[in-house]
Amino acid sequence: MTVVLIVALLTGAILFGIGIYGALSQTNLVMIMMGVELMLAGAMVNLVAFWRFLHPEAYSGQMFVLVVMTVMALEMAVGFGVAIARFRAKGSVEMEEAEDLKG
Amino acid sequence: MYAQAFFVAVFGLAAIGFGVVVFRTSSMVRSALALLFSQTAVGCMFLAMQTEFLGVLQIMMMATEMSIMAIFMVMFMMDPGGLGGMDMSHQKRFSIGAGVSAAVVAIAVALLSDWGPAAEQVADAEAQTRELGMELLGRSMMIFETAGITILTAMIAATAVAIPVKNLASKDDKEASE
Amino acid sequence: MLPLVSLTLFLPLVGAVLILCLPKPTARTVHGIAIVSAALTLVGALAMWLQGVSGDGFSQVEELEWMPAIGAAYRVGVDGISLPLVLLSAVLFLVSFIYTSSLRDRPRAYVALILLLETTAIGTFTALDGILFYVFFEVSLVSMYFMIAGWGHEDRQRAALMFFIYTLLGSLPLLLAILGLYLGSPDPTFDMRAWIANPPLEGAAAMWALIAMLITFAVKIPAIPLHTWLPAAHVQAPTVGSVILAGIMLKFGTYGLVRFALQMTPEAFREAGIVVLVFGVVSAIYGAFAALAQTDLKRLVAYTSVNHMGYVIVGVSAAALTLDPAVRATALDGAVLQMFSHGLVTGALFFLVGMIQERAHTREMGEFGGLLKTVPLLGWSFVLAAFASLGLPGLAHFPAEFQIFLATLGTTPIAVVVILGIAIIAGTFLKALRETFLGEPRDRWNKMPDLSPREILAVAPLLVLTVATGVAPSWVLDVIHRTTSALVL
Amino acid sequence: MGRDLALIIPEIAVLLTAVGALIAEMLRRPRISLIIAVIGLVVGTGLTLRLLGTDTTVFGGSFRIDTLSIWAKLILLPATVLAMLLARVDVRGSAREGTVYSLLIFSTLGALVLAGAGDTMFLVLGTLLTGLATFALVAYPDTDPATEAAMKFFVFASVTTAIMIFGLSYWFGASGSTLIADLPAMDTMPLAVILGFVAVVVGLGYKASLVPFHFWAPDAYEGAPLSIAAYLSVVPKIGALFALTQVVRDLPPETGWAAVMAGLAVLSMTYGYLAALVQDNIVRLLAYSSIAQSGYFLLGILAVGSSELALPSIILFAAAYAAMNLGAFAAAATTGRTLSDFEGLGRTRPLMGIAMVIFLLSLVGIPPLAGFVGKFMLFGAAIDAQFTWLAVVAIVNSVLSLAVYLRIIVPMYRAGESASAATDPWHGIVVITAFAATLIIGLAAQLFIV
Amino acid sequence: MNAVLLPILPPLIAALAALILRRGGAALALAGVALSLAGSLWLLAGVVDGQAQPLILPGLPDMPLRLVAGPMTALLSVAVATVGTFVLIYAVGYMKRESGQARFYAVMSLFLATMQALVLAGDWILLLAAWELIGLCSYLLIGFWFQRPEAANAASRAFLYTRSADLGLYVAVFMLIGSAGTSEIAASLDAGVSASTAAGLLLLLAAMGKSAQVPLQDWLMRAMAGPTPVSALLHSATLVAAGAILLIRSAPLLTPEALFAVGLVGGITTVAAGVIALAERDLKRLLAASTASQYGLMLIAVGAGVPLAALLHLLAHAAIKSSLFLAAGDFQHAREGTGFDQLKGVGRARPWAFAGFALAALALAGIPPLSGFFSKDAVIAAALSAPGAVWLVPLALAGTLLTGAYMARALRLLWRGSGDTRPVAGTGWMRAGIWGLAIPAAGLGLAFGPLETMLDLPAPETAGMGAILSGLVAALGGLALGWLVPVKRLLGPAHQWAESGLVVAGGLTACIGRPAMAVARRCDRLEDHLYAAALGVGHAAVNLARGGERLEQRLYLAVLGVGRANLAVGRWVRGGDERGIDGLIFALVAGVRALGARARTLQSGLIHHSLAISAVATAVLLAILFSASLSF
Repeated sequence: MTVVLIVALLTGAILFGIGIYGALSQTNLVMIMMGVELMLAGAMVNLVAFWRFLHPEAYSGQMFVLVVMTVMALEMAVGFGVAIARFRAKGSVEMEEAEDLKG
Repeated sequence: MYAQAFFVAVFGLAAIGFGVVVFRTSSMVRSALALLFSQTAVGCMFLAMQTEFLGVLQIMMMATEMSIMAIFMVMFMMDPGGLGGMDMSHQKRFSIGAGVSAAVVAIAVALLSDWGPAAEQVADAEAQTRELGMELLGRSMMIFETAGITILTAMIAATAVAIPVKNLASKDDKEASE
Repeated sequence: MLPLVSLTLFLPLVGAVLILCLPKPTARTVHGIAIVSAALTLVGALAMWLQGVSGDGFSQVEELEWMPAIGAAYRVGVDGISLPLVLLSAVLFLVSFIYTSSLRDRPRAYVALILLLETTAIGTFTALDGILFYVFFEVSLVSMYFMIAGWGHEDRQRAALMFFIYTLLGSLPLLLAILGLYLGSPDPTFDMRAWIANPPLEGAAAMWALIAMLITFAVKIPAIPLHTWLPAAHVQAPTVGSVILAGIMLKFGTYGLVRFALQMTPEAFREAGIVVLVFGVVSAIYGAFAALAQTDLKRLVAYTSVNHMGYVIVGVSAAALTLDPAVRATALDGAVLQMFSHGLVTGALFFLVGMIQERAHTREMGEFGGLLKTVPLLGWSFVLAAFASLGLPGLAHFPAEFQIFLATLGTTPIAVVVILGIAIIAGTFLKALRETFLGEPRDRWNKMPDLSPREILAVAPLLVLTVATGVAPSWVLDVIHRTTSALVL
Repeated sequence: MGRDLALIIPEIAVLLTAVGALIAEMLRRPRISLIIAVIGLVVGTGLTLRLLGTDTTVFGGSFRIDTLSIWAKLILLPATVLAMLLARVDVRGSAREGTVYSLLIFSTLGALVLAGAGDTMFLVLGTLLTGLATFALVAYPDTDPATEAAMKFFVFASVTTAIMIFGLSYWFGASGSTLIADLPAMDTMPLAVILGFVAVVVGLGYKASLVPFHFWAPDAYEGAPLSIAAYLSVVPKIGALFALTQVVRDLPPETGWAAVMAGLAVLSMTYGYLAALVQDNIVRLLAYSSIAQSGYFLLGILAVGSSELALPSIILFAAAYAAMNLGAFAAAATTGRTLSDFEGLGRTRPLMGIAMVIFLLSLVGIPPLAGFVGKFMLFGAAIDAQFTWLAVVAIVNSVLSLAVYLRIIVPMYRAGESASAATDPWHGIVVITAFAATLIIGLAAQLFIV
Repeated sequence: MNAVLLPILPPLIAALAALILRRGGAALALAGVALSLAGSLWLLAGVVDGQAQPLILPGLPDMPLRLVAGPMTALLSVAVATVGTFVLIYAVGYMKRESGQARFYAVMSLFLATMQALVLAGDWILLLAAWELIGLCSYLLIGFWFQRPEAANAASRAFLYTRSADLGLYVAVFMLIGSAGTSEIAASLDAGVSASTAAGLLLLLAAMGKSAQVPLQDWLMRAMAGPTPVSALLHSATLVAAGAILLIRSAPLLTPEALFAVGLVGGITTVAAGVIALAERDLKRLLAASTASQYGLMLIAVGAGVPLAALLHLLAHAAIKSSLFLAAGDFQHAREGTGFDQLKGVGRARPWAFAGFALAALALAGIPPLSGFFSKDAVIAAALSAPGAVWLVPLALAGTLLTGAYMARALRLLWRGSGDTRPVAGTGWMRAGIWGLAIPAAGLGLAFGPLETMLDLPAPETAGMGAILSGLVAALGGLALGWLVPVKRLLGPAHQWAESGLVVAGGLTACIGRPAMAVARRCDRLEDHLYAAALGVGHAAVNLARGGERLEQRLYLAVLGVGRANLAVGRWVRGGDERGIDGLIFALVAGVRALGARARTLQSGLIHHSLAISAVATAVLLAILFSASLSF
């Protein structure tokens, strides 16, 4: 157990917290997506730190980072697709304006 | 060792700082840029932790991604320049609480767990890349392929949503008018 | 060797499917098919009767693999407790079809529902597998719901819903109990024979299972205070619905009480027997009093069912409480015979009330008078059925109630106060007879037609069997006794 | 490697089918696309049959070929075919009809990956794969409600997936492996395990629409085309629940995961039925009912490891659920979207009425229908795992559910003219198939118990 | 074919045949009863020397039905058959102009058959069955003219009274079977152990119902609404006799305490019913009251421990009372009624009937050498020998005195006055019936000696002159009083009370019937309340749910809401009755729906709200799991 691991984990956790804050507080779809990006970044930091300092022999850790990157990119891509469709239908991607379906 | 700790801490602070900035500007373009810096700082952390392949990949991918994001900002915001001071957030207090508690929980777990002895040395970059390749095409081949399929799906899906649909069955017109 | 039990069990279903498959059949065809399949079912039941039971466990068992992985199988068979009920079902359904053969309002669905109901009724009595039993037990509920909801009287939707929710709510605890029995058996199986041979639960688990079963069966029987669905359902149900509901479906509860509660958790039942006994006594007396106060003939008959079923509860709990095998046999003989008799007698009574209602469009006793003069056949049939219901010797209820009371006195002497019920029921029926059939005939009803041949065919077999059971109960009792005397708890 | 590939032939077949359908679409031949899709899925199902009884893993333990994953294919592939036939009615003649089919298949592939997950990465990728395709499907009509639904769905999905990934990173740290099977090795670090487990519950719970991660479901179902709602309520949900099963199988019991499952089960069942009770929109009603039904799955899942009945009950109920839920949606598709549309259905279209009644009664759990056998086994599993109280709660909820479904059944037999939305022969086929399956699964439950 | 069935089967077959053929009822019934008489005589001849084998019929498991012909049962069988034969002969004339003949003769035959079964029963179950069936037959016969409300009421009342009292027999039989382990009567008797006092008292209760002992005498008077042959049969050898027969047969089982109770009930009844008879203003009702009084005498004899005396009096009474009734029926036809105002002087116009009546009346009063003299003498002798003689003897003598008085009163009434009458059809048949019974009524006393030896029962020890003299004095005194002194003076202030049937506290109807109906109505109302209460619960739930909704809005409104909920519950409970059909279930569904409405408000449609809830739930989950794991 080293200081570096702790520092990295702290960074990961704080990034994740900021991401959560963003995802919960933002009204704009794209901003929410940014929050999600930050959450994932936190996870990646964790993964790399765990790999480097605890399990350097387990390359599935690195693999996982690759997967998370893919997730980031793909969610971004489809998210933008959804945003475009929404924008076309409603003229805005504000979450506050998406409350027709409820109950 | 200490050097490593220093760099990790510096880049970590940078990532956190830019992360905070993302939600503190009133311009989306600035947010996107801040996010880009944050992600780059994360990439630098990877490098500092001797994970060069992933670090480089991260920096490159994020650069692309964030530029796309910036373009979208311009598309979807009435206020691309970010001049007005409008607030784009809600339930702020709760969100801050949620973010802080999430971080606290994660930190607590990180600190309270007994992670065991740390590895002193890791393979050099070349060996790492080779090992990662072995992992990719060996045990994790199916994962890798699935990731590929997912990318394909994402492409189809993104296109499918993004391009407008015409002449759908009349039933949905009724729904639209509801 | 023909698989008699299965044949009998599924013949009505075949009839139902046939009716549903025919393209646009006439009402005559529909009723014809129904009567023929019910008659064949009766033939099957009679054949089963001729085969008889061995007394030791179940006879005529038929078994087919179903879900061997969890120990569930298609298992059917009969013993002295179920065989009379099978015969009763076959008879009652046949006469129900005869009675209903004049129906012209959506006969296809109606008849198909009743045929389905017949299969489930016989299935409930013959099932030897926990799951199979529950399946039949529940499906009967659905068909009855649609019968009441589709063909009942004024307020049918509400009554049907009440019936459905009440009894479904009631039957779910049984599911838990069945699961408990299943998981409690050393070698998990749904074979009811195994559960009977080695009751799988003991101690608190058995008591919980027993309580769950008692709730289920108390709703079905129905026992105080879970009986409130009964009058509503009966009043709103079509005549045949009432006949089947009272004649057969109430027996599901009492049959379950014997088959499950008594045979599968005997120790717990012995411990709790006195409580059950009290419920039985209260049910019987309360039902009798409630009947006495009724002015609506159908409600009156419905409440007498609460009374008669109360006696069955008393009999079964006496059987659980006693340590003397002879007394237990007597108690169970009485209880089972009471189920059989009640089916015949109450079936006949509901038919007759239905006929009166069809003619007069009212069931208020106060509006009648002197009907014995106007419609002698109907009137005398009612008199006979009423006296049978109040337990007159020579008619079906007497030997049953006699044995129940005898065993009760031998077990818990104080519980014999339940016998007051027969005096109250006598008062009830005498009052009903006096107001409806005796006295000055009223001009309003002068034109009332007497029984038609169809109606005679529907009622006469029940009355004949009532007398036969009363005069020479041994033809039924022999079968019952063979099993009950060999019963080991 | 060759052996491994041979064992995932069904998945490969499904993938090829998706690609085939896509190619046909590119050639502007939507009919052929549909035909390829249906044939491919049927072939995939057939190929799976060969594997029955296998219990092994492939690719270094990352993917499991076991009862769950095999049955997932046998249940989900036919279910996808039925959903596709329903979707055919919704999208026929529109642009990119074939895309819908191929997206459906891709999504199903994601569910299959989830159901066989032996590696936490598969949890992530499976969730993503099903999710990405279904966002597009929900948004497909391009209307205000549809895009609103897709947007909510997307936001919910991405946030929960991110939480799951973050938690999984701790699992990696604790066990040094991404394999689920290595989880028992990390009982020295209970906190990390718990954090990861809660994250997985969030991520898969959203996909399975368990309360309190269900919020997207009613909105998405309502906004999406009915066929897609039917699909969403069956395929991704079953995939996620199977994945949850795969996870808890290897989880050390000290984490108290069984109690968590029990709690979620109570919440889902109760909340789902309570909310369904006040819905007048049939799609939302069915959405809430499917939320409640997810709760029933948990009864089986929490018994994994402590009861022999657990796996069979989950599989059996999944099959039953797929049949009856698809049937109910299909019947609703022919009738209308509000409760009042159902008035008099039983009189004007008796056969459709009977079918709907059967589906709904099966959802209640009336024997001998499929739903009964499934629930029966689930209760048995829960009792066997010493969760008798939960079985009691579930049974009380069944009563509640009766009230929910009777709200549809009762008006069906009241006088009134039921609205008849575009009835299509495909609807009929789907209804009949689901009807037969509901009956057969109930009677031939043995087939599902392995 | 066992001979025991001979008395039973022919009437039974006749009954069925009459029902099925629906004509020729009279001939069939006569043939049946004649064969029955022959059969019973044959039986009697067979048992004079030895015990006949019991006939075992299938019955309940381990409890077969038994018929047995012993000296006593055969004798009773003969008595029943004889009375039945002559009553039926009489009925041919009496019923000539009535409709429903087939029903009448069928039920009469059935009545006789079941009575035969009762007297010949060899086990308790058959006895009980026959006991109940004669109740049914009497219901059908008393209610023969069911269109007349008073007949319908009388029939219902008779059946209900006797059936309620029969519960005693039920329980007693259960106790006897329980203690002896078998249902055979002989076994119970042979066991030598006496049944408990409780069982004895229960038997007494049953007998009191059937034999119309005080306080259950009311139904018998009303039962006069039936045709006269029915009354004759009912009072002499069948229904009412069954009670006495039961006690005579079970006398060996009774404990001294029970015996004393039997004697006391008999004594009280003989006086009370005698007083009622004296005050009656209707001939048939007078005879009915007299029946109760005479059975009281028999109970005295049983209670004194000398069932033989009771049996003898039963036989004598059977002949006497049936001929009295038959004669009364003759008068009834002549004057179209039996009220005293209508019957004045009818005796002069119908001399044959009057002669028979007078003969029987004197026999009943106990004038030697008529049969009643001997039997009454035996009863008094028995009373004298009894342990409780202090009580029983005065009562028995008073009963005798009263018998003389009311018979004299009846004779005087029938003889005095003008003799007009209208022609009566079927007089010949009726005359044959009357005289066929009057002759044995007169001469049966001569056969008592041989009968005593045949029956081999203990006779009273002190059959001395004291008994004979006191009895004779009482009888003659009674006759004189009845003839000479107007009844009002005789009874004094008790007259009015006696005329109303000595009803205490409103009679049995008021004591039992009305409370029973009240309980029934209470039960019925309870049924309504069950619904209403359920409804109240459900709606309280609804209101609570509503209250909860307000609670979320504002706290003080919630307080108000609870208040309103209470008010609403109150309203619901009050208004529960008219909305009673709404059951618990509907109300509960409504309540749950309200909860559901609360649940849906969670679903605001705003995704950040949803996410927030999910986040909180996740936090809660984590907190629970962490605290659980840390506390490990």
